[in-house]
Parts: sequence; structure tokens; C-alpha cells
Amino acid sequence: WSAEATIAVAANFRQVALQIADVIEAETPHRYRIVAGSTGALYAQIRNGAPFDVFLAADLARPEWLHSEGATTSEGVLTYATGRLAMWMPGGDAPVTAETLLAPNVRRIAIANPQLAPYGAAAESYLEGLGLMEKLRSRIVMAGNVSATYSLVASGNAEIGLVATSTLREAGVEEDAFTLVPASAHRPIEQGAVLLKRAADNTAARYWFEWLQSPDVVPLLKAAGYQVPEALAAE
Amino acid sequence: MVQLLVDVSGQRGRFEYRWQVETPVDGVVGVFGPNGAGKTSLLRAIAGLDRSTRGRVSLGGQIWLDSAAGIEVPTHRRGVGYVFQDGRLLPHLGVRGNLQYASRRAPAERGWFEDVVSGLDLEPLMSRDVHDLSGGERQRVAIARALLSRPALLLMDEPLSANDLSRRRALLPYLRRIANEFRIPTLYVSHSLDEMVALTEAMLICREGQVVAQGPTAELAQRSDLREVSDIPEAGAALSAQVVAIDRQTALAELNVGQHRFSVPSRGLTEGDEVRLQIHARDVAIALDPPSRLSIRNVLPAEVVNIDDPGFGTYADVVLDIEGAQLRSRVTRAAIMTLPLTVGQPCFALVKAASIEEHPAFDLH
Amino acid sequence: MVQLLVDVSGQRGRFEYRWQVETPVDGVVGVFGPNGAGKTSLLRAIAGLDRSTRGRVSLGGQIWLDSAAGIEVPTHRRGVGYVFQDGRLLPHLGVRGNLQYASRRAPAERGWFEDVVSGLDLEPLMSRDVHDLSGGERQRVAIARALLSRPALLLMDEPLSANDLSRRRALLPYLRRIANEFRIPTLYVSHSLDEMVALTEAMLICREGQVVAQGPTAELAQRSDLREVSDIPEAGAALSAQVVAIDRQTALAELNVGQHRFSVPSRGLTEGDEVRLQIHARDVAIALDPPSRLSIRNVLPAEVVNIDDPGFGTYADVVLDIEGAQLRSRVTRAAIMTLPLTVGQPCFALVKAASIEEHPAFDLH
Amino acid sequence: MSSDWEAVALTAQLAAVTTLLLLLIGSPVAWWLARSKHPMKPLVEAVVALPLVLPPTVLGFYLLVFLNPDSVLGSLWLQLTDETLTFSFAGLVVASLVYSLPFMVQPLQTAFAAIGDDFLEAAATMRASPVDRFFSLVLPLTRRGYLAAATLTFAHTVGEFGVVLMIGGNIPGETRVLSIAIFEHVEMVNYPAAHSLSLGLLLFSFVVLAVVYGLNRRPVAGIR
Amino acid sequence: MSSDWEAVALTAQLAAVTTLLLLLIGSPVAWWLARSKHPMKPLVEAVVALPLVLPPTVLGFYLLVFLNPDSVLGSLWLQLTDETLTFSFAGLVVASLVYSLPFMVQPLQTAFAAIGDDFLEAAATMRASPVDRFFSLVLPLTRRGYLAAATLTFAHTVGEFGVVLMIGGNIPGETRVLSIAIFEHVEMVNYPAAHSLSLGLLLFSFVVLAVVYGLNRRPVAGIR
Ligand SMILES: Nc1ncnc2c1ncn2[C@@H]1O[C@H](COP(=O)(O)OP(=O)(O)OP(=O)(O)O)[C@@H](O)[C@H]1O
Ligand SMILES: Nc1ncnc2c1ncn2[C@@H]1O[C@H](COP(=O)(O)OP(=O)(O)OP(=O)(O)O)[C@@H](O)[C@H]1O
Ligand SMILES: [Mg+2]
Ligand SMILES: [Mg+2]
Repeated sequence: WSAEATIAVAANFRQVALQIADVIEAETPHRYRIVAGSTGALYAQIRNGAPFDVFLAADLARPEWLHSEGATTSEGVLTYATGRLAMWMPGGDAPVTAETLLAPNVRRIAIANPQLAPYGAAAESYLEGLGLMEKLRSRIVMAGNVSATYSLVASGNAEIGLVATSTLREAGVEEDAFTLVPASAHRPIEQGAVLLKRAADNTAARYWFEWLQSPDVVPLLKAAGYQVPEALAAE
Repeated sequence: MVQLLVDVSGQRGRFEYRWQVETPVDGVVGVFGPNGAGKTSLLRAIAGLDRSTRGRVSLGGQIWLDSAAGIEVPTHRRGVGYVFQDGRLLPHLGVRGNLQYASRRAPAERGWFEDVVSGLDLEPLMSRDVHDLSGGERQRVAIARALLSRPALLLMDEPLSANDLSRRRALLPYLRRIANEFRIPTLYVSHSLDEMVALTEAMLICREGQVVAQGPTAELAQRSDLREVSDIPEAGAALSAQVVAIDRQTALAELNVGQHRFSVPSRGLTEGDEVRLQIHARDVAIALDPPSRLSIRNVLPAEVVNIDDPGFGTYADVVLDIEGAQLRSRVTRAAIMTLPLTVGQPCFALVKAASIEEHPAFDLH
Repeated sequence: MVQLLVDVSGQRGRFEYRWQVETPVDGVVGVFGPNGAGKTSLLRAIAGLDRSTRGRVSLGGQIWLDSAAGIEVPTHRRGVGYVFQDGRLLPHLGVRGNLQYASRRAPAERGWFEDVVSGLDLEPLMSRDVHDLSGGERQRVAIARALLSRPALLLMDEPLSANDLSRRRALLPYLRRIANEFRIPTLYVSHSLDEMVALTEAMLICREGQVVAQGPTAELAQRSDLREVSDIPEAGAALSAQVVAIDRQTALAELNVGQHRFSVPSRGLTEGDEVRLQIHARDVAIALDPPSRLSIRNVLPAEVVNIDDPGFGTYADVVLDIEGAQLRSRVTRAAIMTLPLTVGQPCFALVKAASIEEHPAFDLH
Repeated sequence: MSSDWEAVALTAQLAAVTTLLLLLIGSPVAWWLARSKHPMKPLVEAVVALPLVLPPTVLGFYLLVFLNPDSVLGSLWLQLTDETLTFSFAGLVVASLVYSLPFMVQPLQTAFAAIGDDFLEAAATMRASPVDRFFSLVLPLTRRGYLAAATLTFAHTVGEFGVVLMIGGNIPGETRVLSIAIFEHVEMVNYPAAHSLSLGLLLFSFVVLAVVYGLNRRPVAGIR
Repeated sequence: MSSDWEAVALTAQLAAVTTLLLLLIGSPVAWWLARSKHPMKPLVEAVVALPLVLPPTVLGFYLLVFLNPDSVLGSLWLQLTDETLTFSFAGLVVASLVYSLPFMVQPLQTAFAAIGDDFLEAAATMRASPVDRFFSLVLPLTRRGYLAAATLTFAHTVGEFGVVLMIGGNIPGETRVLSIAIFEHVEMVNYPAAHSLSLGLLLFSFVVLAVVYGLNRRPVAGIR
């Protein structure tokens, strides 16, 4: 019953997807191709007949649209991971706080584009919740996605970044160099997955989709800096 | 002998032309006319380089253009060779490359390449870049290139204008031999009457986009009404002659022109040679008494058959009959009055040996 | 009167030159020599167009090149006008544009533009595209352009080669007037001895990258040892003369050359004019008896001072003394033997009127 | 890293195929544009330049729409080859052709326009047919223009990734080209890998370009 | 939508400034490349072409590193203007200059190389200095090349967004250019907005290009 499947994955989750593929390929004869891209691009490609079997998006909206457009199987949208926002200030000694954002030596604050990236929307909601958005507007620079946000800070062009924890982990940034933003203080960054219609009879795709809901995925998510979905966390 | 027929009209900018030519092209046909008369335009129309040309052009049985029948053979299939007034050597090829460009696309003929190269003295230039040539050298390469394409019709636009006199003298007989021996019908544009007489049997005279006269060179060179049109500096005669004797010591050759004896330099001549004599009217003087002890060699009894006196200006032309052949003499009107000269008067024509130019068939080897 | 000094060497490809010229440039200086002699290269070296040239070039007090002192004035600051052998009209400008390109960058002079345009017959061409010109028209525009830049030194490379004879005859006196009246020192390259004699006072003769002779045109045209070098077709004499009388009816002018009388066509001449006479050796015949009733007008008593007999070939040159002035006559060696001619012998020189060419100052208006 | 090598090979292949095809397509287009006096010419010129002004991802998006299996072109391709045009190497080539067209056409047009009729006429009088003239005269005289056009096209195809990413879908071994691989390394904040791959690409390109230009140093005689 | 208009204005400004500056910078570079026989020439040519081969985002990433406030250039700029070079219009211009350089230089070089020494020499004998010759002779003769170069540069600057996205920080009215705006609409699956903006851009570009090419139709006399 071996099969092959192509997994379309939001760029920020590519690393984890590769790890998952390694695990599954080791224990089953299934084979996987990981195709990474921006969620918007992958969505457009799927609508135009891309040969993808599973779609792991960076948000819930796009999978839900696909579902309502009838492009998915009856399983519907699965929230497979929840992102964690972090404030990162390289070389800053104390944990970064709301005050740090206002410090005069902070010229630029990098966030992801709220229109494009859930992390951006989360960062915006966090700053608005603090009531700082207006004060900081002139300091804020926006990057196209989470990794570009990281780049702005890493290259010294922004002093502080509101970035994805997963990116910081991937880059191997020391744990004490950044501060996690409490999940309650920002809009949740829920990432949805769907099984696409063309994969209805693809055992490898189904296996992958089910594996995402098994406890085996938990350590991988945690290590990568994601919050485990409620359904799994409860177990 | 092929027949060239041109009956076309068209225009280039404000210049309008209407060419009507029908002539056998046996050897070289001259194209003569003042600057801006349209000589270049005529050649272009024949070559098919001017797309606006309408009418008919044919060479021998080959129809090149027949606008009424919708026939228009493109230039590259007409097989015309063209020596452009402005050279146009291909800049990315050297001298050898330019020559090979032509010869590779032409029907093969053994030894032809070497013949042309040596005939035009091009050996020392073969490995040159075309940009490094002097003006005269460039023209010679252009001529060679056109010859090497072994055309059905050769069009030459002032091909010798940048060459010095001695070179021109050497090249003229060569071109003549090419045209005769290889039977390449040729149209030859030049501003030099000497070149015309030396090279051509027939001539077209152009003015303002039209052919205003056409006929044997010898005849046209006589017609004084064409002088102004054609910018022929002075009329004269072009006569055929035969070498009857050679005097080695004085390097003179005795020629028969009809019944008459002429002596000319013997260089390159051998007994029996057919040559052409060019006698400018200005090189013929007239004496009423038989001259004695004079350096002028050729003194011939003659009769005045016509006096071409314009009635004003310095000169008049006197047409002399020498036992049937005609010779023109340009003298001052003052001389006609004081000698005096009248029609029917017997006299002596004095033709300076040095002013007889012979053009024997030139041997390449 | 400015002094032109050229003492340079250099090379173009395998062609090496070593020019040494030191001459006053009063009016027009001719540059004569066979194809490939380096005439164009000389002009380029003077204009500063050849960056490899080393040595010294100066005009009057102006030093243009002094490699030893590290001086090299770039072309655009030398103020040289150049008529290129290949025209080089700027393709993006029309005829008027080309002329204005030159005149706008030149020191202003009222009426100069109009003078040049009408002097070269350019009015009908003014609004033309340079690509639409005939070969001769293009050359005239190139000449005008060079004149309009009002250069300190004018360099002309075969400027009339594509022009027909009547045009050439009209332009020569014009160019002469330009050089004389506007005092533009000029170097003039040509293959035509007629042009040289008509236009130049002095001449440089080039061969293989060197100036092999330099001096007054009249003198150089006499030297038979230069004939082969210079490709001067035949030597002759260039004499200065003055108009003493005009006969309206016969349209002849009486000239004084030293003590002698010559009659020449009167066209364009007025009493008192200074003119230059060109007498080709081949147009001078010799009689031992005084000729009677002959159409040749100019018969002068003379004495044989030298016989330039090469000992072979058809011709020899006889140098005649006519009361101090020297004239050459080219006759057959046969004639020298049969007359016979010897040094010291009294005789008569016969100069055909028609072969005397006069070039009066030409009036532009 | 082996997948990076795959990407390198794929990129080289894509750029080479695209450049070759565009040489064939672009030459006649540029020739027509350089020589024609047709009233439609400016419009055609504008159309040829248009792919330049759209952001690559957007261009990619529209190509995606026009080439998908339900589109005219896409379905035709599907019938012919039994493969979709999008998400395949063939699709990448089509997309590259579109977005690199101006880089081929513009320099060629400039070069063609600089050749006077004079030499073409001279060649015609030596029996050279139009095709012959093109290869024996136009091509050598526009060598410099062809070099510029091919370089720009090749390099632009190597460097472009917005379009390719969109229409190719980043499928390893099939449509995952070098630029995407580097982009991914940057995305995954794997900077060392991105650096070394970029440096490799730069060095390689530099050497290739320098060699190409070096070979071209011998000036075309007379066309200095 | 007003922010889209802002983006349009900004884009036009950026493209215009970049094209103008590159005309100034590119002309002497291209001239030197076309005329020089210096042994280093092929290397310089290769360097000029390099920005082409890097994917824009990667190029943007490196520019980010080279222009940051601690870098030589970035800190100099900060001292002079009290603004950071990145995230500013000036930074966008610098980046655009780098990535559009080859589009300016290559067509110009081709055009310059086609001008023979003959006409330059003729102009020099009419007292035209080198600068004068450039403006009175070279410029008109290479009009077609300048047109190609300016079009490619302008269009490429309008279309590029990878670099701009990276280095600009997407600040409305300062660095949020049109390409980013369209990109955003596509990403947000706001297709109608993306379509209308793209269509507007296309139509506008088409009209501008057609007019430019139309004006250029009068052939340069003799350079056909
Ligand atoms: N493309 C053109 N557009 C407009 N006028 C032209 C064009 N080509 C030639 N002419 C004009 O047509 C006339 C004839 O030109 P053509 O070149 O045929 O003369 P030509 O007899 O060869 O003169 P030349 O002896 O000076 O070479 C000239 O007045 C010329 O200016
Ligand atoms: N750039 C060059 N490289 C190599 N050789 C050259 C170069 N330019 C000229 N020559 C050669 O130098 C010699 C002199 O050339 P130049 O053009 O000065 O002769 P010229 O006296 O003007 O001849 P013409 O009367 O034919 O115009 C010729 O043999 C020519 O082939
Ligand atoms: Mg002509
Ligand atoms: Mg010369």
C-alpha cells in the first residue's frame, strides 16, 4: 500500500515538515515531496491545478476558503499548529519588555506585514493591545514574511523584531536573547491543514494528515517553537 | 552578345527618373553624365536595389522586372556584380574575406581567383583589414570582389576615381580584357572621357533622370550638341587601326587607319594587333602649307568638310575628311579667320604622335 | 604666410612613415604621390588623428605636437579643417545640419556661410538628407563643411575626385580664391596634375611614407626624375602671366609671359589680370623652319638648351629656352634623330592655344 | 545538499533552453522591429516590453491562470503530452520565454538597427540570399548585440524566481531551480547555506561572464 | 485604495529617479566598456552583469547587510542625513541602481560600440570637443540604444519588488511601491484588487511605451 504524496507547506513550517517526512518514511514505505512557498502563492497554485495532496498553511483562512470552494476532502480544516510570537533584540541584555520598545535607542521595530502574514497580524494586535501602535508607527518597518522580519533584525537594520519563535529556534538564537509574548496578548496564530480532493485515495497523503493529529508530532512541534494544538495538548 | 532592356520609372526623393535603354551589351557600355544626372540611380534600378522601380528590366532572355506581370527577381538572383561608388567592403571580413565572400557564392572557375588577384595587384593586400586600406587600394578590392562573383552583368560606378594615373592606365586594359575575354557585359560609369574611349564601344548619356543619347562611343564623342550635356571636355575621334610595322630603335609602331599611316609608341604592340586610337580634337592642328622640319610625326593630307563654328567664344571645331575617315580639329576662331579656312579646302592635319593613345589587349601573364 | 613644420614618425599596421616637411603654406600646397604612398596618413598625422604619431608638428607659432616636451594638442583644438577621402558627412544631420555643425563651432564671419553655399552650388541641396546625395554632391558638401569651420589649416584629401570635369573646372578657381583671399593655408591631395598646377604654388611629393621632393609646383613639374615617383603623367611648365589685351571678336586674350606673347581664350579675363599658364610638354611641338599658315597660334622663337633623352622608349623631352623662360617639349626620339635636334640649335616652339589653360581669379557674385 | 545540485543542474538547463529558444524567437521579432515601417510597430514594441513592468510574482500568477489545465493552452498541452503545463519543466520554459523576451529583443533590435542597408545591398549583389546575408553579414556584425542579449537573457533566467516559483511550484528535480533553493535557504534562516550557494553562483557567473567577454575582446574589425 | 495611489506615485518617482541617475552613471561606464582595450575590461563587464544572476530577494538580503546603519555606507549616510539608508527612499534608489545597472549599461554599450571612429574624427576636425562630440554626435546616433536602455531600466525598476520588499520595509508613502501593493493583493487573495491594479499598470505602461516607441518611429537619418 505504499504511495507518494506531495506536501505543500508554508515556508515557515518547511523544516518541521521535512522532519515529519523523515520519520514517516523511516517507518512506512510512503514517500513524500515537500514543496514550500508562501501561503498565498500555494493557495493560488492549488486553485490552478497544482499537483499537491496536502496543504499546510500558515493561517486558517486559506484552508477554509479551499474547503468552502469544495477543493478538499470531507475531513475539513485541521488546526495542526499554533505559532508563538517573540520579541527579539540581539545584544539586548534584559528581557525585552514594552518599555524597551519605547527606548530612544530603538530606531526600528520589525514586524511581518499584517496583511500577508499571521505573525504580522499578531504583532499588530499585540502592540495595539499595549496601546503603543500609534506611538510606534513611525518606527515600524514591515517585512514580507516572518523570515524576512528575522533578516531585518539579524542584519542590524532593525533593533527589535516581533518574530516567530520557530524562526529563532531554526536560526539557533540563544533562548535568553528573546522574550515570548504571552499567547493571550495577541491574536492567535493558528495554522490550518487540509487534505486536497485529488488525494482522497492517496494513502500516503491520508497517513500524513492523520499523523499530524497523532501524539508523535508533539515533540517535533515543541522543539520547533510551536504551541501544540488543543486537541493534542489535552491528551 | 546579350541585349539589355531597361524601361523603368520611379523616384528617389524629389528626383524622378524614366530610363529607357535598349542596347546590346557587347563588352563595356559607358554611362556618362554630369553630377546628379542619375547614373548611380540607373545602376541601382538595374540591380534591383531600388524597390520603388516600376517597369521592365531584362538581360538577354532573363526577365528581371516586369511590374505589369508581377515579376520582380530579387537582387541576389539577378547575378549582377556591383562596384559601388562608395566601396562598401564588408567591414567584418579582411581583404581576402571580402574576395572569398564573392567567389564562394559564384559559379566556380579554375584559376579565376588568382587571375583577378594578380590582375588587380592585390597580393600584398590579401591579409589586410579593409579599414587599413588607402583609398585607391579599397577601390581595387571592390572591383576584384565584383569580378569574382562572375556576374551576368557587371555594374561599375566610378571604379577608378581614387586611383592614380599610372594605376588607371594599367587597370583600363585589364578591365577591357575582362569584359571581352570573359564576356562579362558591363555598364561603366565615369567622368573621364579618356576612360570611356579606352574602354567602351557604346555609351549612354544621362541627364536629369533620362538617357538623352545612346550609341557607339566613337560617334557620340563626335557630336558637339552633346558636349554641354555630357560634359565631354572636347570631342574627338575614336578609330580602329592595325599595326603594320614596328621600329625597335625609335620604339614607334606604324599603323594603318584605313589608307593612312600613323606612327605611335610601340610599347606593348606587335605586328597585326588591332588597336583603338583616341584623337582629341584639341590634339589636331591644321596647316595649309605642307609643314617642313616639324617634330609632329603624323601629317596627313585632308579636306575641310565642315566648320562647326558656334559664332561666339574662342573655339570652333573643324571636321576634316582624310580619304573617307573623319577627324575633328579644334582651333581658335581667330585661326579660321586668318588662315582662312573654308569648307572644301584642302589642307594638312597635324596629329602629334604623343596624343595618340593606344590600348592593346593586355596580357595578364 | 605661415610656416608648416612636420617632423614625425609612426606607423599604421605595417606601413611606416617618417614625414619631414618644412614649408611656408602660402595658399595651397599640393600633396602628390601614387596610391598607398601615405598621403592620407600624412594629413592624419598633421590633424592629430593618429595617436601613434611621435615627433613635432607646428603651424606658425602654434605647436601642435612635441612629443619630447609632452605636448599633444587634440584635434579639436588644432583648428584643422579636413575633407576626408570618404566624405564622412554626419548621418543624423541633413546637408544644412552638417554645414551648421561646422559653422556654429567656428569663429563667426558675416556672409561667409552664404558665400560658401553659393560658391559650391549647394542651395538646391540644403534641405536634403545626406544619404540622398549623389557621389559628387556629397563631396561638395564635405568641402563646404570644412571651409565653414574656418580652419587655421585646411586639409583636403582628393576633394574633387567624384566631380565631373565641368564642375571641377568651376570649383578649382573657387578653391584657389578661398585659399588666397581668405588666406586659409591648405594642403591638397590629388592624383591630377592639372588640379595641382591650377591650384598650388608648391608641392610635396610622397612615396612610401616619405616626402621625396618638395618645392614650387612649376619646378617640380619639370623634373623628369620625379615622374616615375610622382606619377605625374608628363612634365610641363607652369608660368605666371599677365593679360595685356582682349580681343572681343575672337574671344582671345593676349598675354605677356616675360617678353613673350601668348594668346589664350579670353573667357573670364580682363586686362591686367594675373594668370597662371599650364603648358604640358606634350602640347609643345618644335619646328626648325618658321611655320606658315598653321592653325597653331603661339609660335615662339626658341633655343634647345637640353635634350632629356632616356636612350630608349618612344619619347624624349626637349628643354627650350625662350628668352630666359624654360619650356619643355615632349617629342618622339625619332623626331630628334630625323629633324635632327641638337643642343644650342635655334628653333620654334609651337604651343597650341587650346592647350593653354588659364585660371583667373573667379568672382563669386 | 544533493538537492541543491539538482537545482543547479535544473537552472543551467532552464537558462540554456530559454536562451536558445529566445535566440530563435527573438531574432526575427527584433529584425522585424528594427527594419519595419509598419504602423503597428510601436504597439508590438510596447507589447514586447510589457513583461518587464509586472512584478514577477504577479506575472507568475497570471501565467498560472493562463496556462492551467483548464485554459486553452494548458488543455491543449495536456492532450498532447499527457502532462500539465504548469508545475512542469515545460511550463517553466514557457514562463521564462515570456518574461525574458524583452531582454533578448531589445539589445538585438538596437544592434540590427545600427546595420546600414549599404552592406546588405553589397552582399545581395554577391548573390547572398536574405538568409545567407543574415548569417554571413548581420550575425557577425551584431556579435556584440547578440552577446549582450544572450547574457541578459541567460542571467535574468538564472536570477528570476518570482515567476518560476509561482508557475513551477518548487518541485524538486522538476521545477526547483537554483534561485528558489537560495531563497529557501534564506527563508529558513539557513544563512551559511544561502551564502555558500550565492557565492558559488556569483563566482561561477563571474568566471563564465569574464570568459565570454574576454573571448569577445578581439574587436570586430571596423565596428569599433 | 488611496494607499495604492500613493504606491503608484512612489513607483513612478523611484523608476524616474533611478533611470535618470543610471543614465548619468551608465553612460560613462558603457562608453568606457565600448571603447577601451584595457585588459581589465572583461572583468569589469562581468561585474556589471552580476546583479542579474542573483535572485532579487537574495540580492536584497545582501544589500540589507551592506547598507545597514553599522556598515560603512549606512553609517556614513546616517551621519550625513540623520536617517537610515535602509527603509528610506534613498535606500530604494541605491538598491535600484545596483540591480538595474546592467539594463542600462548593456544596451548602451552595444550602441556605442556600433559608432565608428570615422564620424568622431570628422566632428573633431570641426572643433567639437569630446564632450561636445558626445552630445552632438554620439547621443543622436545612439538614440535607439538609449531608448532601449531607458525602457528596460524604467520597466525593470517598476517591476522589481524582491529587492525593494527586502530593503524598503514597506513603509507607505516612503517605500511601499506598486509592485509590493499588487503582490499584497495577490497574497491576500484579493484578486479583484490585484487584477484592476495590474490591468491599470499594464495599460498605463502600454500607453507610455507605445507613445515612446511611436515618437521614435521617425528613423534616424542614415541609421536605418
Ligand atoms: N534617396 C534619395 N532621395 C532623394 N534624392 C536622391 C536620393 N538618391 C539620389 N537622389 C538625388 O537624385 C539625383 C541623382 O542621383 P545619382 O546618385 O543617381 O547621381 P549620379 O549621376 O550618380 O551623380 P554623381 O556623378 O555625383 O555620382 C541627385 O540629384 C541626388 O541628389
Ligand atoms: N590602419 C592601417 N593599418 C595598416 N596599414 C594601413 C593603415 N592605414 C593605411 N595603411 C597602409 O598605409 C599605406 C598608406 O596609406 P594611405 O591611406 O596614407 O595612402 P594614400 O597615399 O592616401 O593612398 P591613396 O591615394 O590610395 O588614397 C597604404 O599601403 C595602406 O594600405
Ligand atoms: Mg553616382
Ligand atoms: Mg588616401
